[in-house]
Amino acid sequence: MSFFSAILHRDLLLALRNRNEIINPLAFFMIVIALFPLAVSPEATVLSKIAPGIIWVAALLATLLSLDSLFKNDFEDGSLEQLLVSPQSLVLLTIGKVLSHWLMSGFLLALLSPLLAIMLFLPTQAFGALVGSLLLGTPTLSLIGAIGAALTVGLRKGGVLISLLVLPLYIPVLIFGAGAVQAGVMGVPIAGYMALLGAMMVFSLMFAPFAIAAALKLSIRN
Amino acid sequence: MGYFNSFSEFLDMGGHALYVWLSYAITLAVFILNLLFIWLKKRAFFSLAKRQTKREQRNL
Amino acid sequence: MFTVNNLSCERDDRILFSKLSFTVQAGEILQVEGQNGSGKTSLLRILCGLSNNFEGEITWHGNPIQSDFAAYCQQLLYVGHHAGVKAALTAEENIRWMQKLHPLLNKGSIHEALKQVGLLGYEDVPCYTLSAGQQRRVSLTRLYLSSHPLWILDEPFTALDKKGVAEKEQLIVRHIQNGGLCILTTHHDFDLSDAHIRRLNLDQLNIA
Amino acid sequence: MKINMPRWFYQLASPKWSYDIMGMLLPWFAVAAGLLLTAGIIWGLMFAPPDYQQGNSYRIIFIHVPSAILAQSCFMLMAVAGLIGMVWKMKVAHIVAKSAAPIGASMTVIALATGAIWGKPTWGAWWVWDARLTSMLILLFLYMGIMALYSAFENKASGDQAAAILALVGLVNIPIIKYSVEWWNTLHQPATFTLTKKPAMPPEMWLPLLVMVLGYYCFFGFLLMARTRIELLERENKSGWVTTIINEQL
Repeated sequence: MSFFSAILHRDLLLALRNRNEIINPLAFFMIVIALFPLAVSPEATVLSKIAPGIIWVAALLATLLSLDSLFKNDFEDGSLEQLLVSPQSLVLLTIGKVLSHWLMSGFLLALLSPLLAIMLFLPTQAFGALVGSLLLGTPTLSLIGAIGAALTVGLRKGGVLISLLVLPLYIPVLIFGAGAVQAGVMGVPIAGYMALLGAMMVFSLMFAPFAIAAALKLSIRN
Repeated sequence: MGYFNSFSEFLDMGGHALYVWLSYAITLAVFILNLLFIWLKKRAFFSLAKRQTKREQRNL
Repeated sequence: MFTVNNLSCERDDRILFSKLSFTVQAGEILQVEGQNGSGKTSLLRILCGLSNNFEGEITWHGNPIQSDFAAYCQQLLYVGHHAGVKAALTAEENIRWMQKLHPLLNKGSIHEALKQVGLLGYEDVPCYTLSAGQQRRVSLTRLYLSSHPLWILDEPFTALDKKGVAEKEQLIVRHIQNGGLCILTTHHDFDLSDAHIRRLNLDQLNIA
Repeated sequence: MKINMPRWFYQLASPKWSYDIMGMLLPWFAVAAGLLLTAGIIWGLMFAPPDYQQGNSYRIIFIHVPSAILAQSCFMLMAVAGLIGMVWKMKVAHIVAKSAAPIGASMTVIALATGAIWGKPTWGAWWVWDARLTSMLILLFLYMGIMALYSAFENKASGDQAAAILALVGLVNIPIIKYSVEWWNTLHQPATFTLTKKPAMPPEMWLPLLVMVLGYYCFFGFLLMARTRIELLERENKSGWVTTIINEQL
């Protein structure tokens, strides 16, 4: 356990020292949201109707954007190969890294989302569903995305490739996440959506770390 | 002609000729492309091998 | 005892080395020599389990290293081309993290080790403010802290001054005198009797 | 992880043995595919009765459904072959997986194109976000990702393993994607009429469909083995048996 907290401590410290890596995805999230009133219409009726979908798509893209650097820095400066030749568990390490990635991306996106929901005239009764669905859904995005990041970490042109690999796998989370917010707008119970999002998170937490660890090994030994 | 009374009726497909024949044409095209790719790949492999063998013989 | 049997490695359709066999006993240094591109780094990475691109057998105390890789890693200190030093962390934070990764980096105190490499006073500044040589020294602080029996070092003397090289050389000699093993690549000549050092030249191997 | 397998399994691991056995099977598959596909198409287009609701446009079913089935089974085959390749370090299995990817993608393209065309007389639009079509579209994206990953690696062995991991992750995800898309579809377009879910199709319709499905499988087998054989030659071009084959060809 002390190793796990050490990873978390190290990665959070690194993130705090390179603040841009935290701020950039958040800024991206806000800019993408701001594009929609400009492109579609600033009318409250139109925006409030598409708000659940837009916020979820923007959160998904922002997560994706931050994934590229998840293992890249450690790969380039040799930290990753030091991890592989250490007796510590690579699976535990990946969980720690993904958790700290989520704290710096998905978690902050969820906290920021009510502000953007106001700008898009999302009805207030849906705010709980929005924050809740993002909190439950984005960990799955980080976990699945980390598989893509680990597979492409050794490649020179990994950026676009990650999106191609990972976006199709994001679709269930997107459907249920945006569905939860829609349900919140209509005042329908959202417990079912939350349960599904939670189930997907637990499921990916059980399997994704092994895939990530295998992918990292293969990228280093490439 | 099975369920059709004449060949022209068969071609007409009960007014759905465009959809039915377009679907079958696309399928056929994809099948042929698949075969073509394999043929091209095979040809490319052997022509490369041929050139390599010639080069090696010249070098000997 | 470290044994390699019939090791072959091929990269990009080019044979780097084939049917390589050697043994390194406790108290011995194996110095791998060869020109750039002769496969020195590839060989060391294979010995560390960082590459699967080989045929042959590598054993540590008679067990193939892949059979219990975690136990093998426990005993292994590897210093590669990349320093493995995080630029945004301070020297001390970097070393504390390395200690979490490798429990056998447990000899003496961090401050003593940093003093030895001449970085005392720099332990609390981020590593990106340090020069390349200083960053290298942060990475090599591990040698002072290590009680691993097996060291695998890839060009440990690059970016070091004369005094630094002499100190590291002494450290390696002390390591093997205490019953350790060391496999390293370097152009540097050790001042040691031939009983303790063996040389493997990958260029000559290929000619033969 | 090592499980002892029967002898033929290890023989399959030998590239030359696989190449020869596939070469022997190839003509049989070609003949079977030709016969079954011709029979199925004639039967389906001429002798099967028209549908009481859709008339003759339903005859697209004889190429749409088999390609949709193939698209999915091909993904499964690819993932399983990748897994075998990783567990038993079997090069041939990886090559089979790699050869399956473009064939599966082309089957998905057929299923998508014929489904969309079929949608026009049925729903009046060239594209409808129907649950089956949407799932097919996502399947195509998954295939594209895997093919991109194969080509992104210069080291072919690494590319094989990376794609195998991705294919396995995709295989686990496909049921979840299908379920979520179906659920999303019922939410947005409640209970519309679906293309292929028919209440009790009569044997005059499903028999030719069955013949077509078998024909597709044979054709798929033919394509897969032909592709695998060429890929085997390319990967093994340094070994003696390939040199012999090349010399015979010249």
